[in-house]
Amino acid sequence: MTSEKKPGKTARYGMTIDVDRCNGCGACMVACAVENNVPPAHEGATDRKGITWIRVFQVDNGEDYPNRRSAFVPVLCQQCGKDAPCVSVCPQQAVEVDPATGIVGQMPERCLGCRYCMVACPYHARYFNWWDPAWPAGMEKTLNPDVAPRMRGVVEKCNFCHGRWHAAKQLAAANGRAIEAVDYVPACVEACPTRAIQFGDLNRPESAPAQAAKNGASFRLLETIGTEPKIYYRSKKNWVRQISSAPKLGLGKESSRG
Amino acid sequence: MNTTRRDLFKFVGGSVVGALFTPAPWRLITDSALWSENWPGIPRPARGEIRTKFTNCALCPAGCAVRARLVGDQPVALMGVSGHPLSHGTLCPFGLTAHHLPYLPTRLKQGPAKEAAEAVSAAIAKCGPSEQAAVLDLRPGRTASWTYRRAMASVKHGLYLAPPSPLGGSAAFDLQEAKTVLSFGAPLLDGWGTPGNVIAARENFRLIQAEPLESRTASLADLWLPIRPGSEEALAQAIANVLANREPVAPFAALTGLTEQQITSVAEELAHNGPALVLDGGQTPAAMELNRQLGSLGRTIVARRETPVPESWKKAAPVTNLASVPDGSIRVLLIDESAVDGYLSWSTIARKLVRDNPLVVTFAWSRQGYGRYAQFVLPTAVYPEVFDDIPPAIDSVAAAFRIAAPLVAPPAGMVNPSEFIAGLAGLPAADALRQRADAIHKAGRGTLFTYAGAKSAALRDVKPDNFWKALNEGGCWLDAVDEKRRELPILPDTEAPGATESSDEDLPLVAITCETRAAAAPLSPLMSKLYQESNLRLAANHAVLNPVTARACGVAEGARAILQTRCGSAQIEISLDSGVPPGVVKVAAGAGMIDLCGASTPAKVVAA
Amino acid sequence: MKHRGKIVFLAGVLVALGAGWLGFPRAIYQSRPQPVNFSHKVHADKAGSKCEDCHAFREDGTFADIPSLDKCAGCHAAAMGSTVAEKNFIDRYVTPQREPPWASYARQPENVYFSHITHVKLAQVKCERCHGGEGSTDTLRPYQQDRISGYSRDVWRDMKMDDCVACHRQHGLEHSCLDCHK
Amino acid sequence: MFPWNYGFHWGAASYIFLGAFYTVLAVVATTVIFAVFRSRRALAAHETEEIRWHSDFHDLPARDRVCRHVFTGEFKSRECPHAFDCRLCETHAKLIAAHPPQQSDETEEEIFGMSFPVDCLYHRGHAWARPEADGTVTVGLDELGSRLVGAPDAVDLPQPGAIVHANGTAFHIHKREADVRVLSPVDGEVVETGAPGRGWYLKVKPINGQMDMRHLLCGTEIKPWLMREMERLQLALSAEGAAPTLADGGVPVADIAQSYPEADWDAVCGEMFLEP
Amino acid sequence: MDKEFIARGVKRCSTPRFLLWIMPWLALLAFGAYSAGLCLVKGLNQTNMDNRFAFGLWIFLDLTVIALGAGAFFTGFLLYILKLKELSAVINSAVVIGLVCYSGAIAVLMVDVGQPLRAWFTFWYPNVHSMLTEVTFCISCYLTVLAIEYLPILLKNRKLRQVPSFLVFEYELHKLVYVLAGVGTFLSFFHQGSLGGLYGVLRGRPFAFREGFLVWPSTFFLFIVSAAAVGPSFILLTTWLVEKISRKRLARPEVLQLLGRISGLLLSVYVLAKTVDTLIWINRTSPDAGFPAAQYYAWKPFGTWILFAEIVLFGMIPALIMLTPRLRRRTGWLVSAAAMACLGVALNRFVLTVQTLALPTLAFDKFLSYWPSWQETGTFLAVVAYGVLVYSFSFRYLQLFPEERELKAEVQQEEEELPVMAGRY
Repeated sequence: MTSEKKPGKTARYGMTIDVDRCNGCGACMVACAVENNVPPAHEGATDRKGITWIRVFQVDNGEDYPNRRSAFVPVLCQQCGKDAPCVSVCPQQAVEVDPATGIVGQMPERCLGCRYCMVACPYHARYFNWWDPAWPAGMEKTLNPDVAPRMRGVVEKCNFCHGRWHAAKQLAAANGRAIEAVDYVPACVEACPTRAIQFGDLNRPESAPAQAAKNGASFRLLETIGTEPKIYYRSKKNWVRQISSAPKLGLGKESSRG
Repeated sequence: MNTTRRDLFKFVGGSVVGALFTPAPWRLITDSALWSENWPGIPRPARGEIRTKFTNCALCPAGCAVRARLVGDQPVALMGVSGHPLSHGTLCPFGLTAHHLPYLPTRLKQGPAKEAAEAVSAAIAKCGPSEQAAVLDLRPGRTASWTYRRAMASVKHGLYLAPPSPLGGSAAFDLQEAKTVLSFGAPLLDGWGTPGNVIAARENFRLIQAEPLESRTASLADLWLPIRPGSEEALAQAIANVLANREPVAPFAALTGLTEQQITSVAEELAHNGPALVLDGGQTPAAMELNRQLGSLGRTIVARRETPVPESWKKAAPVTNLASVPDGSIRVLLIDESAVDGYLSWSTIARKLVRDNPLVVTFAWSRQGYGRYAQFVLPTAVYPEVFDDIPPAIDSVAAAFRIAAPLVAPPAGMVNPSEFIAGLAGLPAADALRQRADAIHKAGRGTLFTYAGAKSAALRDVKPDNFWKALNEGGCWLDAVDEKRRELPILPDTEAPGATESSDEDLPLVAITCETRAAAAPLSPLMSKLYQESNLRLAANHAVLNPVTARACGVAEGARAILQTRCGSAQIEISLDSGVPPGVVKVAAGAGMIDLCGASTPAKVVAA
Repeated sequence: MKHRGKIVFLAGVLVALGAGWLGFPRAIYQSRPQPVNFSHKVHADKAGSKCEDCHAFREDGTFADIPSLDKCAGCHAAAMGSTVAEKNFIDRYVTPQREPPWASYARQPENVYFSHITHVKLAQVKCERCHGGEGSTDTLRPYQQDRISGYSRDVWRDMKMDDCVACHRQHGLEHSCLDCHK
Repeated sequence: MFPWNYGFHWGAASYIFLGAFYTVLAVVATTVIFAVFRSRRALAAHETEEIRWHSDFHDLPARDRVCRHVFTGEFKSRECPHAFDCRLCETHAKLIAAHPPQQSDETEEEIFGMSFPVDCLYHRGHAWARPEADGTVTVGLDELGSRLVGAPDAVDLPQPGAIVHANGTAFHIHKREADVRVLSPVDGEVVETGAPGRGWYLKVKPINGQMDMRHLLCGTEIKPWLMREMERLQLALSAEGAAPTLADGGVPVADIAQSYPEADWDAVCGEMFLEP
Repeated sequence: MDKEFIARGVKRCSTPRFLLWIMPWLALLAFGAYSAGLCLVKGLNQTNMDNRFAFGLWIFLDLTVIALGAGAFFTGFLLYILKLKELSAVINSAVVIGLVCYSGAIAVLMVDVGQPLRAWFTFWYPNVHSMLTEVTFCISCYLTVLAIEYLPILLKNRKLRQVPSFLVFEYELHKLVYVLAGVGTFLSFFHQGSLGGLYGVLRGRPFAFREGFLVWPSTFFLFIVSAAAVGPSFILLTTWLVEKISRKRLARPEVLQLLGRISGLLLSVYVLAKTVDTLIWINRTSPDAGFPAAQYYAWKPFGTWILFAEIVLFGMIPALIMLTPRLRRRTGWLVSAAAMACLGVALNRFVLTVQTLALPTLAFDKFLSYWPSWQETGTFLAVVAYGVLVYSFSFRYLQLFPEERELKAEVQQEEEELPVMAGRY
């Protein structure tokens, strides 16, 4: 667990995702996998057994053709700000919130793979390594040295590209200063071609997510359960904003994809 | 003293107790836990100096600028270059993972280059009077293409073939100018043209997407017109009639499944919120006619100057459209698959070959493309290894010259297609790129954009060697915007594609292919995140049906089924989605699927 | 014999204690000599090198670790002295231009992100604080590797994670596991 | 787990949780250690035989644990609280004081055709003890016991010099599949061993002078006890599926084991010799 | 041939027959061990669990067997603490059942975790706020206690007790068994509770989430009561089953009736508490989290019938049967009611594990289904086989039912007096 001492200057990293801009290309998903050394799919993997720290879901308004309208919603760890469901349930403190950044961290080395946190997470943003990580011969050369590959049998999830955070911190140190919130962005943010995802410190009023939090078109997923996620979505479309709430029967039953 | 069993028990008990007071058991427990962190099979990423290199992505004509992160000499991540005048910092998922391509398990490692050369020479010698030896270039406009043309000019029966292209390579769409864009199914927001450029221009135009399926583009369009499959021309005709105050509109509207009013309002928007631009996949006559009517030519469709070439290259074979070659006339066909822009179905190519014993040689990264039909498949370098230029994309108003500078060295045994083909004609091809760069420099127009500092400099101020060096470091030359660009472009005669035959009795459905990108290009295994570990994109050999259609065909969710078209049949896996129009089967273009059905084809699904 | 049972039991205890305290610690490590018999002392004394002359930082703040052969070859292109070690080094590595397969004692496990520069530059920690007197040794110890975990002995011997944590705690810099883990 | 572990956190929750955990561990460990300690002490004090009997006694069916004073009608029902060691029993002492046991005048008593000499004292496990003139006590199987085993296949007798305890094992008898221990009626040191043919098995010398035999049945108690034993025998034989039951009041044959070949002889002997 | 190990005076089938009986179970165990081995060596990809169905058959099995195994702690509590002497007739059997259930559960948990080599981390770095930590600690402590409680039963084996030190240790330990029973009650109490809490604390799963009562969710207490209710029922059921299979009388009908009465009493308390809890959940807890409770039951096949089955069919009805003296006296009714009670608790555990995970939480989630793979099922069957084997061996060689010998004699007497009534059981 963490020390009681609160660091002097704390950040609350968060994101804002403009659903109206997302074209569902999937660049964030592969950029994330490249950055975080997520292995390619095992031949037996499916959308239910794969590892996608960020996953773009195709959601729709529940109508049939031709009234069907779809939108793309990238879902990653929502970095819950309060009562993160996964933190308190971990039997051995492999999940914790960094008070300096507000990032909900997952420690694969500490994890024993009980998957209780996955059951606890309503956002399904936690992924289990069902297989030993394997890359085609030679491709392991392309792994990012700032992120350790995880072993089979542990849970992993988005940590706002902690490897980049480390590198940014180190670069700041080379320049003789401590890390600032603006020093890095996660890989998905950098890769998003439509700039739908923006990253920043919610404690800074001028940051994109802090601005988004005040935006009337913004919403967070399942706000009613009180987890205070730090990922703000926004859309001008009414039906898209409905995805923040509980599922309704029949909606997207046969057609939800992504 | 004889040992009893009792003594043994006591001794073992004693050693167990004793062992508990040594570090051994605890250390074994701890070590085995540590071992689980790095047990065999978990690779250790190499550590080393982090470097940055720039290049241009050669996977598609967009040629997006790439900033590669390297550990030592090994690229470990590719990202876009922000501030780039063409690609605006954008990379698509295919480009983001391209540094994996050299390690694809399906990649060809070696091929019979010498035997192929001999066989080609022998076959050319055997060519009859009406028979030809052709090079099919799947990405015309490159320096390599000029090499092929030069080579074909000096080879007996030589012919240079290019696939049909929307604007004939000498014109471009200017999205920046457009206020209203009507797209007939062009995947405008899904990899069309230069994605970064489209996204940058997107806020300035209203997008009306007319297509049967709610594609990625349709879902983000300002207006989606869910028309019936194959009714694009009817819609164009209806709009044209509204614009010209001509009757009839209603019969066309009925064909498209839209109301007259919808069509009228679209037409009015195009007319009043100009400049307008009408796009479709292949720029059919109907679309071009609409553009003419709306006055788009010269405003949103403009001429683009050629990238300069050395004078000596001008003696080259003409560019021949594959469609205009008589059937059964090609004896030798060399296909350059190393850079693919659009995959042609094999039947269109096969038709052109002589009946008896044609020789097909293909240059490809794997056997999955035309290699399935060729006598010789010669392995080529893949993108981050290749040294090739990328011709300007369809939405690039100015000519451009950029090189995909290799990030990693290609393995031994690769065949360079331009050297191979130049070799047939006895041409030297090795420094063609340099010659072209010098020709561009000599012309002296335009600017050089260098990535490291995101700076532009007038080409006149750059020395030839520095220009060459900058190009090798990922620099990009952009032609000066031509003052006369508003002139009407000279457009090729586009012929109507084999109009979608009215569906016949035995093929009641319409197959619409999507994800065409995945059909041709090598894919990083990480693309499985999109195709397999999520269903964001439809995976190869998967098909989506409306539940009503599925019931009629007797297939259920997850079932295996056979898709039949006139060209053959393939096995598919079915999923259901009530957002797909009834009567349509949405299939993913996988290996072989393109050969089976084009953009939209009559088809039939039967349970396997 | 009255105490026979007890004696047998005690014999078991003693055998286990002996094996556990004397045999096991030896058996668990696999030992491997360093490729070159390098003397930090000679380099510090004769060449007057400081640690950072060879173990330098790069511009982006990353630590260059053990210098590459280029750095060595800069002086040792030809023999400077007459030691056997130097001659071997030149014959086996400098002339064929082969990087010596150094084994880094303190190389952190894959899941640890250790940034030298934050410690050396920001926190002003002396090299000796963690590396002890390595900089003034005359020979290189053999590299010892745990047979099971595969980690170098010295990652854990002199300094354990608890020692890292203790110092971080002291400075109020212990926030989360991901401070150091990756 | 421990304060020195990385990640340990002082807080109310850890106090409660780990407090409860360590308490549980301590209680469980103490219990086990206490049991080990006590058993070692018992072993050292040679209380094995006593414990064995107590354990056996605990396992006897309730109806087999009745107090001897139920036979005489002094109690309607009473369970023996001292595992048939009346020497410890205050109730027994009081009752004996009130009604001293009556000596039968005959020298030899015939009960159900079996001889139960009055100069012998009888143990509930079918052993008799007869004080001899030289101060020793002779120990043997009573008539019912003898008829049960008939001619034993083997008898394991203790070595002279061995110590026997009242209610401890006196000797082992093997017959057919049965292997039963016969409880010793008295405490003492074995001085001589007999054999089945000689009518007695052990000669026991008291360890410290006087032999206390208050706990053994004598006089008028014997008959009702024996009647009850006959019932038990009948029950045991019938329960084991030995078809013909003893005729009521009939006399047991000389070798019951031989007469009931279908009986689970082990169970029958266990029942009668109080070894469950 | 193994006669010397079998207690005196009880009848057990012949050795070949016993071998014939255990053979299929051994085969099943071997198959299960192979399945579990595959899961351990190749990883959990051998199962049909996935990221969304992160808990599957095994967790359901754990929750169920531990609820059923509660008979051990509860009978011990009633016998040693509340001094219900009649229950000494089944206490040994209850301890064996408890041991089987708990050790089986732990064995499955070891397969269920992705990194068994690190399982000790939970002990070394416990997060005292996690219900799973509580589960892990309690389950392992209680297994230790059960093993110690099993020891006297084992050492009482006819052959083993000939060793003096075993005999004496058994005797001394047995005297202290009430301490262990007390500790076991405490542990099992918390263990059952924390298993309930496991799901009750899941704020992200409004279907399972229950508002806290002190630091615990209400499921914490519901699990304790339901386990206490069903434990005696399961002992009743197993005793009856063993009687049927071995064709012997092992415990007096009064003992079984007592078990039934206790079970019925607690079951009615449970049904009442569960009803109140459900009403509060439907009307307050779930709507407050933004989830109208009706939508949970709109997904087929989990309609409201499952709620009805859980509370009325397998709760109220068996409780009423077991509380009605007339019905309780009839073995058919008693045993059926006990079986229904066991089924009810299994259904409750199923609802909490499988239904919770099947239901979508996000608007664009799908309702999921899950079917265990053969490797998972094999491991599950291994636990069943293991349980049957341990129980069979214990029954054959140990005195699980102290009254068996007396009852044998009584049966003999009864048989003489009145002819055996056909279909008495």
